[in-house]
Amino acid sequence: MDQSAASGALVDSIRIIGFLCNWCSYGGADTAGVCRFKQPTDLRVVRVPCTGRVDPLFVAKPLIYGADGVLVSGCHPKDCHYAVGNLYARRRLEVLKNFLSFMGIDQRRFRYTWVSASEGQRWQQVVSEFSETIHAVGPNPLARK
Amino acid sequence: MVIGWGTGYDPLHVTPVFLRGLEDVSRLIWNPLCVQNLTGYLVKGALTPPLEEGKKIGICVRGCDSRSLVALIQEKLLSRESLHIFGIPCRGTLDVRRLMNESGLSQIRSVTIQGDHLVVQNDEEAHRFPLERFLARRCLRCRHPNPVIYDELVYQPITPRTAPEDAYRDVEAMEARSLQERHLFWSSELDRCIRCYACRNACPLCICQDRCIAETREPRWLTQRVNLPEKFLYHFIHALHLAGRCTECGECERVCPMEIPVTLIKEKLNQITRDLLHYEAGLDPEALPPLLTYNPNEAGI
Amino acid sequence: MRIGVFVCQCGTNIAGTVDTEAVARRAMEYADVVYATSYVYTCSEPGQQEIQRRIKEMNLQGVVVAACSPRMHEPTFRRAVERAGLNRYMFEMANIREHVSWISTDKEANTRKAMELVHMAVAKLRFNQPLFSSKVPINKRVLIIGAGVAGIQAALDCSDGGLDVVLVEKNPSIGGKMAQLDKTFPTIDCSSCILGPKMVDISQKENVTLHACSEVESVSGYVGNFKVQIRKKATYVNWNACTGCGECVRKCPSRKAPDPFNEHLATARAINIPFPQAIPKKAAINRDYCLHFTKGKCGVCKKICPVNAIDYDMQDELVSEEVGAIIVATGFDLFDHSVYGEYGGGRYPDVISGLQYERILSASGPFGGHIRRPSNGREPRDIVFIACVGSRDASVGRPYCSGVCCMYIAKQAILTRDHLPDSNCYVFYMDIRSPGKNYDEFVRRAQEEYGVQYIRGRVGKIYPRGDRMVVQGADTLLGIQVEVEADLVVLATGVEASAGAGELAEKLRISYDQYGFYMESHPKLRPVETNTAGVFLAGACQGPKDIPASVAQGSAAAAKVQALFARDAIETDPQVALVNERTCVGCLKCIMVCPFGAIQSKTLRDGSIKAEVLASVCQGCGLCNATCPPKAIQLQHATDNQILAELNILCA
Amino acid sequence: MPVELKPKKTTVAYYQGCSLEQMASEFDVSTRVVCDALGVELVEIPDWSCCGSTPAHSYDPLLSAALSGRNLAIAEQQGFDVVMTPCPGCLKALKGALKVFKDPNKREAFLEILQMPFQGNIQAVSNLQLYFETIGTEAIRNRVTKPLTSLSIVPYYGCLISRPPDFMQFDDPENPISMDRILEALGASVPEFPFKTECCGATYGVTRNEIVGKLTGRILDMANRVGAQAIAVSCPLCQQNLDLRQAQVNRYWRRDFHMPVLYISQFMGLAFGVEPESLGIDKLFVEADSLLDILSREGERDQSVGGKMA
Repeated sequence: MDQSAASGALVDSIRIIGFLCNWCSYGGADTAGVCRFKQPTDLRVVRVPCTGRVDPLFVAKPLIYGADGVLVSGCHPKDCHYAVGNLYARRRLEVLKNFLSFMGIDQRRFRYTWVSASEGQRWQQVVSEFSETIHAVGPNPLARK
Repeated sequence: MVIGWGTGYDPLHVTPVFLRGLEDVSRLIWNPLCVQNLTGYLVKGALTPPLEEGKKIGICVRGCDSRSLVALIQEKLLSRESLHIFGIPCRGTLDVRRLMNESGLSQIRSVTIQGDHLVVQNDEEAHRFPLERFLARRCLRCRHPNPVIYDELVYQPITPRTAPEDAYRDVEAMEARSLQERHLFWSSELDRCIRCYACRNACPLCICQDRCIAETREPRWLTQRVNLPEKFLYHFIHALHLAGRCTECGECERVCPMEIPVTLIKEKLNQITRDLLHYEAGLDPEALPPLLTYNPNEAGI
Repeated sequence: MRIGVFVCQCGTNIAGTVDTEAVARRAMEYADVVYATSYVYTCSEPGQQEIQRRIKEMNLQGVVVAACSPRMHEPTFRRAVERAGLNRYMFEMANIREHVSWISTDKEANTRKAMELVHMAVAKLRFNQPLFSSKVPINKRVLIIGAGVAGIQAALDCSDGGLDVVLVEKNPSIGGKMAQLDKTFPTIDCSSCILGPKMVDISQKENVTLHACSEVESVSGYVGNFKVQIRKKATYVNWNACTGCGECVRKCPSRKAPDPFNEHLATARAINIPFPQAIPKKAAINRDYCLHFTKGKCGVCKKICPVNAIDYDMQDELVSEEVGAIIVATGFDLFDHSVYGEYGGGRYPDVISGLQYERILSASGPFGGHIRRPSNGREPRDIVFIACVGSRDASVGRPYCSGVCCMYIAKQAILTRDHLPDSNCYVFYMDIRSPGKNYDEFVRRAQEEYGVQYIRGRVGKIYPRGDRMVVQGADTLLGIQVEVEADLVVLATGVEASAGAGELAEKLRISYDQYGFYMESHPKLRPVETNTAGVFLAGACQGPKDIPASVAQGSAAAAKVQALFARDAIETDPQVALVNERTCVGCLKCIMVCPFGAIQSKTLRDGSIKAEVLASVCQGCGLCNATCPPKAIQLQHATDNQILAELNILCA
Repeated sequence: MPVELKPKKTTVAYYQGCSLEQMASEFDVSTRVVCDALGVELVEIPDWSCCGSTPAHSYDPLLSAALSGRNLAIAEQQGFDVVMTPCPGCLKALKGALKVFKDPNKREAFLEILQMPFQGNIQAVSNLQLYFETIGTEAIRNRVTKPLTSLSIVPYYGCLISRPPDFMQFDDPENPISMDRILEALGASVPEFPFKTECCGATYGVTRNEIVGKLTGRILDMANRVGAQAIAVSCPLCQQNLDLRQAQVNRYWRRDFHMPVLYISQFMGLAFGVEPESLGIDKLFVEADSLLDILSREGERDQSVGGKMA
């Protein structure tokens, strides 16, 4: 493979960052892979122990610095490996979601959702839909400043 | 000790005073130029020495300041028992910068509020202005002119000038603009930021001070690079750290040397917490800030 | 830091759609990477040796493996680098199989993505620190929740291994669903004859503490040291005194209490012992039917009890137990067939569930083992069995196969023909699923030896005609509509998660699927573990299962507990939160949010207040880290700097 | 006589459809009478057209949806938010049009054919839905002056009234009870009837009438077995197959059924004290004289004891 093409890709393609909790959604993404459910290739996954670990600033920073989308996914409410981490996350991320567009950042660039380790199909659907949304919204104008 | 306001280097500039004995009481003043929220001094060390056992500290608060106290008490950063609160119903304080720039007056001797007018006395004569013209933006949208917590109320309570439904009219006006326009607005506003951190230092709830992640290397959220994303991120940090906590005292905006409307950012977050989590900061000392708790059966999220 | 990168081809699993050579070449450009290669099976023995060789040869200080999911092989590679002298946390994995090669065939895009994932892993690794476990002693007692056959087996095996067992059962007697069965397939041996001795064993083991009529109220702590609150429900009978003589049951004037053991085909007394072989064999009062409680008079049982065991003032009691491991064996419930309106929605007394028929067949059942129609008590002549009621039917939210019904219908049909040789038995089925030892032969016997008529097709409607039921369905082999007039219709009601399974899962912090069955750690390789260390699964709570499989899982879970307890202490996970006292401002918001109470405050000599993490209690969720304004509390191995490093690769 | 309790006046758009214009005109007549008695004003949709049922639907589903859409759009223009139709076939067509309108992939093509403004802020309901959910059995009971106390009636719902369940969103798909409850409110005794939703043979009446004979025969036979004196229906096609074809059924089965099959609205009218002629009862093929006799004897007896309505 041509290396310049590969490094050029960093500049040209859509970049979506996914924060996935280790116990549910990361497993769900694994399940989707094991089942060979085809998905867009835009997503880069950061594994975190729990959505509760996801400081909203981890979402805001990439969007400010030009990532095209951020997806946070964790265990379904009431099914958190740490009991309530996702319930805190739900509030914090919902507040952030409502805040982004006030600052001029398209709030469609951020989504949070719940996917369990068994829901490979749901994961495929979530990733495909979100990627489709981001492609429709287009590259982040804040990028490459 | 009692913390209050006193005359500064000129009649327009009031300064915080720290009364240590009866003899200091004469230094206390109260007028529309008493702009500072003094509650930060209670938690930001330096000026207030640790209390001796059983002693209390006195503090003068306006309506907005009293909400800061409530927020600090909620988070157990202050104990109610250690305070003696002098509550002052407040008709509004001035945007001194605007007064100096726009009134064309110099040699100002005093400023008083009479009804809905402002009377500015300079060497020559008394000038009357509509109050709205020089009140600070935070005061124009004030919903809590009366202290929500106090031991002694200094004057009679007054009627708020803003109805609750109008509380976020500045936010709403901003939201009437397109996403693109908002983006341009904040880009040009925040691009002026010189990261002097005055907004943070003035905020009574910004308790990290010199450990603020805007400045530390461990962890390294921000660099010293001067560019727009860094400035954006700094203001996101400041705002998100105040989400569900900010009492809209407006100090951050007042002290900004670049005149960036930074309180507006926090107003938006407060509007969100009100609409989404049905919470208004700094009113109930027993309540828990909404992002420090959870509700398994949250509706509408 | 000197970093080595190993890009796994996983045969063609990865190399088929990712240019692993290119990924390795590119990795050489990343900061601190001094060695990068692509290898065919990195997890194989030679693959691991290659890593170890390169660590020594190249003096590597950190290793990145780009391969499958870390959920699969992170422990494998951590051990590998540890054997070569590195700290196991100086290792990172990039998932380029489940998250890359298996989900897209676009080799160019995949290769780009793999490169970025490797770059992220390298960037994170540069901030990794060696971490060290500490040891905490294990409390070698085990809690087993649920005393059906799986829980009983687990309890006996643990007890035989010398462990103290706390066995909690929500019903007044242990035995579970198996105790309700008449015979078992494929051997037709008597269910209570093979279960009974095991139940008696439980009552005689000195190291087994049985709490019947009890439920788990709350669970705290962690592997090796759980604290469990158990609610012992008031039975209004002092079980220490009660001898199970049954005198009170015989004299109780309230005869209309429900009888769940007999699946409500009969009624019970308000004070009752569920069945003759019950363990513990103790009486309990049903408050809702007891005349003392409902009318304020009576007191017959209290008067006649020879040991004075009746205690109307008894209250629920909370008992605390401390254990080191937990086995969950809460079993299943039967699908409620009343959702099938076309089968009468539960309105017809002669359309019954499989378990109800089991009680009818049982000698201890409501008709003493004589097959009778619940409507009129007469012997039925024509009996229809309908398979897959609440199984393999997405329209009622049960798309899965319950696994046991094909077999139990065959058994019940055989028993029916045995009891009533003149009867006619029909089975409507979709497919026969009988993949166990001697199972298919058993179904064959039902068809060939016992003349049970199998009709392949679904039943569309059941309706009464006179005092008989008409079963109307399709025979898909003949391609015709058929109607069978029956005296009794037995629905092969499927298996569903037991009521309250979700609530218990939340207390235990284990996962469950959309049907309420508990999630095992790996569907093939870790079938009795959960994702919560120290909590194991046995039996049908994990999914529909027959008796042999439940017993096997009970033993498997017991073996897992004994393996865990074979050591005296367990190593704690060092991936916990840590406070940097220099930057902690003492706001203590971390304490407010910690779900585990793992943080406390302390006052330093200068009077300043700081947070402090109890490493052995911390579970490593990172909520405190996300909450801390000055980020003074950092989750080790997932610090802000590590996550920021990953993000910076994608957008700096 | 009880105090006349008129419920609050309700006004709905009324779509009668082709069957109720001709063959099932008694369904139309009785529905109007009953609604009037219950204080519901029916406003016929002006210039209504075909609903686009079976023939149109099998030719082009979208065109068929637009046909119904036209009727809905007119009703919406008139300011109605509910359109009621007694014919289940029409109801299915009207609801189908709304479903097409709500489908983002089809909406544009649908509106393109429709060429009329349409917001979709209107819902289609059946007569039973109106009686059972909007008016309620209590109001119906209060309106009864001649209770059907001595009659044993089974309701026959057919296939369409409650099914497919997700689409119709009314009553239980396997064991519907709306007509049962209405009949009970009228004072009739309603035996358990297992064949409430069995197939009547529907449109095979023309092409393969032996199928209708067989299937309808089973329904009549079951009604007979459970002791019914009459069947209540709420669908023109059900009525046709059970009533018009009863003679055919008798020939096919060599039986002698004589089972009057009345629309639910006709039973309601009778119980409300409306004269049978005003309800089109004389239009039945299987005459209902025996029922009417029972009812009039009942009425006399009631009057002789001074009425027993409370």
